[in-house]
Amino acid sequence: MSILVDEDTRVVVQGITGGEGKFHTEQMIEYGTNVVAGTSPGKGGQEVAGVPVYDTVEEAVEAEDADASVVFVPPAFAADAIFEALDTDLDLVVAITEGIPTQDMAKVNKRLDEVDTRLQGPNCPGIITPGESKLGILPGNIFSEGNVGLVSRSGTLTYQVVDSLTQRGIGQTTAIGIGGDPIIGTSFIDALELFENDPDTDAVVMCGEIGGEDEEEAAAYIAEHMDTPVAGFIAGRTAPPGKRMGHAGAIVSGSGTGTAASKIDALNDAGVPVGDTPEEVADDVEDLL
Amino acid sequence: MSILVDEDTRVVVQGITGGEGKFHTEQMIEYGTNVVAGTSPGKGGQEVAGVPVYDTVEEAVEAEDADASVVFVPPAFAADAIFEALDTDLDLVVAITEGIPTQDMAKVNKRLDEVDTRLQGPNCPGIITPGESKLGILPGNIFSEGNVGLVSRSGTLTYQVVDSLTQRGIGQTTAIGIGGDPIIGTSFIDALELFENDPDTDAVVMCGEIGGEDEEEAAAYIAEHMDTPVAGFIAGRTAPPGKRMGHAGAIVSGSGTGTAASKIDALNDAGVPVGDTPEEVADDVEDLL
Amino acid sequence: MRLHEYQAKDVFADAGVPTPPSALATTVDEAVEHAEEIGYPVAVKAQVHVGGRGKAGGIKLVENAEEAREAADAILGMDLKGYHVDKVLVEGAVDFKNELYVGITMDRGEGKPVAMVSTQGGVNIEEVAAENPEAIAREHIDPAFGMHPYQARKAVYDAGVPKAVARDVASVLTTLYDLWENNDASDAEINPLMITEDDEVIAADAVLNVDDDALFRHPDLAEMEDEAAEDALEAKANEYGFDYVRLDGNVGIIGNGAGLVMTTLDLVDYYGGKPANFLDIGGGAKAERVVNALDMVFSDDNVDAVVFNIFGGITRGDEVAKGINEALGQFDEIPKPVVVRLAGTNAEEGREILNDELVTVEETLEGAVQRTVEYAEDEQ
Amino acid sequence: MRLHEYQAKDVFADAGVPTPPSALATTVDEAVEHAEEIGYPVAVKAQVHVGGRGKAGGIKLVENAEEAREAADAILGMDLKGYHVDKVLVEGAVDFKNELYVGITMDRGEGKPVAMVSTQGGVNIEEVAAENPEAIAREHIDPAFGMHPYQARKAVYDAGVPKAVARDVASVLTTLYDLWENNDASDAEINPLMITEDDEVIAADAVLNVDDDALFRHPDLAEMEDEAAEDALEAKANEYGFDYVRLDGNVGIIGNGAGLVMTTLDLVDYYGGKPANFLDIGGGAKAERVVNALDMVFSDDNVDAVVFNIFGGITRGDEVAKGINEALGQFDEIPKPVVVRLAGTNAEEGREILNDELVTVEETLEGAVQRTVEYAEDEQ
Repeated sequence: MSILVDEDTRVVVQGITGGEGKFHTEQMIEYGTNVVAGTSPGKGGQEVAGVPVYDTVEEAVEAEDADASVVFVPPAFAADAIFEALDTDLDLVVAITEGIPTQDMAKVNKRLDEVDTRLQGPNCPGIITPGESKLGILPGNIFSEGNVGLVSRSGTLTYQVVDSLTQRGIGQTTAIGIGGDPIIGTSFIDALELFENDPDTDAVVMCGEIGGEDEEEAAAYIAEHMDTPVAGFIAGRTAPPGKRMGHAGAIVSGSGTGTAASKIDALNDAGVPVGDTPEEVADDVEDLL
Repeated sequence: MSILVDEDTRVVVQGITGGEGKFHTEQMIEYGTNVVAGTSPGKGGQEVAGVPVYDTVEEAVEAEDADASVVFVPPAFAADAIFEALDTDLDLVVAITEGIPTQDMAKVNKRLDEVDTRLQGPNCPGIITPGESKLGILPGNIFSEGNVGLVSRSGTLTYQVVDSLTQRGIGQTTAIGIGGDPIIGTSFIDALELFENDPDTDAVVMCGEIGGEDEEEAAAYIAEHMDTPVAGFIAGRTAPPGKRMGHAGAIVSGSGTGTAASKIDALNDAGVPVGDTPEEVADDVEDLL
Repeated sequence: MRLHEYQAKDVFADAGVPTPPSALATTVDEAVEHAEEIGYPVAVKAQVHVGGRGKAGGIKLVENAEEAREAADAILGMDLKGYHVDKVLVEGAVDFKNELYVGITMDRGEGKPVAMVSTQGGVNIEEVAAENPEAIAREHIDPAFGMHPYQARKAVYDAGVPKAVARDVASVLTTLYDLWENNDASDAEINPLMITEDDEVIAADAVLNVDDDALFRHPDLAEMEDEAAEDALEAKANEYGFDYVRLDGNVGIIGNGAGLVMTTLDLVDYYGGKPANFLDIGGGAKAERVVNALDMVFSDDNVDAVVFNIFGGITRGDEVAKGINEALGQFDEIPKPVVVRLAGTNAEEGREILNDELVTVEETLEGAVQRTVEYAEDEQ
Repeated sequence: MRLHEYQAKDVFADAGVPTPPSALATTVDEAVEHAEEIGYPVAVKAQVHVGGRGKAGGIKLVENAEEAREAADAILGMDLKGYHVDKVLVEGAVDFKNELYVGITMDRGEGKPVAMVSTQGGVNIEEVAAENPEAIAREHIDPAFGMHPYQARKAVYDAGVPKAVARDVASVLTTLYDLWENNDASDAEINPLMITEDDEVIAADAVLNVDDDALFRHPDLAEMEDEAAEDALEAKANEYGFDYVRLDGNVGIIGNGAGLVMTTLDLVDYYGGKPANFLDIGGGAKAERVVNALDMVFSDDNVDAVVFNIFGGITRGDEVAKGINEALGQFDEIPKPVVVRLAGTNAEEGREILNDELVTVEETLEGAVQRTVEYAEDEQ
């Protein structure tokens, strides 16, 4: 089993005619993802990588009976693309786009309260259920099938940790990048809950980073609600306070919360071992299994 | 029994320091309504008619444990006053104000989907449970306690019909004016459902008027869901098509729906007698009881 | 409040909607001058609030100065369905291959705005709506968010607008929604939105109806209100702030509350009379409003008797009675018999105040209406 | 992007927020001239992006021309916490009886904006927030509706703002929200918002931080960006569109993805090195960006060795490798040793393309970091 996506997931690629959209559509199909449609306003009727293109998401979803979409639309138009996807009965919308204005995302966030569709991201690498389906830009070759769930705020850090796991023969049920932006659709807690309820996930790796309170809240959730063991990693231990490091999220306020130390302490208090290096995380997972 | 309001209802008057607010607060108290607070920004700490005034609705509701509010705020500020009331845990907000811009009400209408509080009105005379409580501007003296529910789009027409009933000794459980505006919080169907579920209401009078489809929809609801008998009245039989008569709602499109004939037919088809004059409506109610 | 075509086009053009070259004229010479400047063919269009102007002879297409002069001469000063024409819009004619309809209105059933697009523009869109509703693509708008760009695209693609112009039409629709919202409009429409041979889109007509209740936020629009174009009595009602509709009977009707006034009309009809008007003095009516209401009804020469029906809630009977006394006190002789029926808040006090040398007082609605119908018959 | 005080004040004043009379000066003479025009007392305020300017000597209150000259002379050209001061704002001093704080920011926990009001303005509001959080009234805003007027009133009354100025402060807060929204701000603040003896409210400072991701919608604000006021290397990073933070070590770090770059910093530290910088070349990095990244890191004289850590998702390893070859090809001699670790999409192709005469290639992250730390130690 897995969470959110599997071999039956029927995927629409929003922004399929753009450079990244086209490249990753090919990559997804090559990996085995069931990409059933693409969208690009005004390009309806064309084909990209053998996939039919529609003008609107609604048309694509209705014509191809899709379950999920993945958004490669440029940042200036991405929030609109997400709203469009949320206006259909898709189960999951995965927004890869980086650099969406935060106020746009605040509006999207409100819409999320009004619909049943789940958003993952934005500014995230996507989601993969190894051997079945990937939605997004994750490099499929480093993942392997197995019993460890992975949730991370960072894209490339996810790959690093997965690589360590895979090289030790530890496969993954599903890996999900929730994205590094201040406002995201799927939180650590949402993902942890899904893994907790997935009978095939025997352990979870959670990769956090400095900034915000999400890791602290996730630690509280783990302590209260989870039986599945969790291993943690926190990036940004050496980040000086007050400096923004890349992600809008990765800024330390210096006021005691949001620091790597506060997050590591919270996780340790919840019984979650936190590795010093990605390799140590893999060690911890081996211990937990 | 009754619907929505009774002697225990604790009422806040929004806009209590204005001329109409003050006059009708006195009238309501005289009738027996439990007016526990008023609001008027900047006038907090004052008293009107012996009622304490607060700057914000939240303060008033919390300090006086109120259940309902009645809005006498001028049209330019009325939507804001309604939003303020909807941001508390009041059960009922009765908006008397006439002339609120329709686009303001469309926004209010959206908020209503997000909260549990019920709005009645705007542009309505209010609600009265005779002998217990009135919220609004209805002239209390014409009402009497009894077993007939009344719901109407028009204010003064309501009074006319109630007067006919009362003079025949037919009292009312509750009378509710839902308001004549294009966008209102409580519909005919909402009110009919409440009366249907009120064991003390043995018959219902529904006063409609030309324009819109609400009476037709109510007729369908009555046919399908109501055991309590209903008598009807429709104003505007002689209104020429295409002319707007007062209420934004009271305009006949001339396209077959929204006319008095279409509404009367729909009600008759649902088994609802529709009187030619207010007196005939009273006759019909006598027959139904 | 409905803007004239030329006013709406100005507002639309300012917002970036493409419109044909045009100019307003109030004289024949001015019209010809504008036509010469714009270049033929041009359309000469009567600026009155009347539907179906074309069929009624209010729009003429002309090819040269002579025809322009003839057309302007015919249209300026004409009576178009009861409205006097004192302005024409002279507008460059557009060669088109398609005519679309785009519009935004409030869907009262849903309580939210709706955007509409159809490729069957240029004709009576109400007919299309009635006979072939699926020819109009509809997209409901969440008024808190406003129209998302995807919604404009969706409506345009759903309507089957040709791909070559889809993006431009979507852009016009987005602008139209903004105009609708920013101007507190009840309706904003372009019909037809023409598509030229070169795939340009041009608004050949423009409708912008503004919510009267929101005019306080739009002093610029309120200033555009054109009293002269309305029925003189309706203009007067507007000035006084009454809801007034002129009808063709002889029983003047004044009341408070639209439902009750409509019911009074219905009863006049029921008892064999013919209503001369609908006049709602509204809630909270004070003495001055009553004076104005009587002034209005007496100004209508058709009126033979007046029924004044007030059921007080927010309107207090004593105030109404004072107003009636005051209004009638201004006349040496009461021009027409007035029957008054007061009920509700302070009704008794009101009845006591009323000067029954000036008016007939009745206690019931049915009695008051019957008495007035009798008076009206007697006067004829 | 953070606007300077004088820029933010201009934006605020244009929106109708009352501000003191003020003028910008880049020379001492200009500053004195402005002071004379405004009338004493005036404040001379350094225009740099530094908190606690007052304590650091960047703000001086002066009573006459001589003092104004002295103050301007002292502040212009000074180094304030590492930032060179080349502009001062000369501003009329305000006599006040209260200092408020008003601000709008994004509450990321709630995913919605929050309006804040406190009567404890004029001091470090972060301290108030930490030590006495109930002294700040907070009102969350629904971003689809915007701030309702009642929410501004509620925040103002909840904060205990004196009644005499409550309405004006609520009005400033409403305007501030509109400014926040219309300018895609992350923060909009006035601290202090002064209340004068005459109960007037005046914005004595103004903060407007704009979301960098939204600058494409605000070319007017983007133009205000003041490169000179930043660290030269950070300004360069800004020009290249990199996320870059300068640190005080000697190991240069380039990577893709904030989380992975932070982890690389952490590992450098873990293996005994000291990071010289954080540099995220972002997703989809192409050859040109890699050239620019190496250029940046080599421009930092403190750097003794560079680790280049790319795990490809959207960034393809072959593109990165080409960029590295191209960048290093521009040097006759490689200025510092570069260790490259490529993984992920097209990583193998990338490793094949890499010119290993120019760089050291490592397969693992830990290996690459350890090797770089060694090189850095050797270079010292």
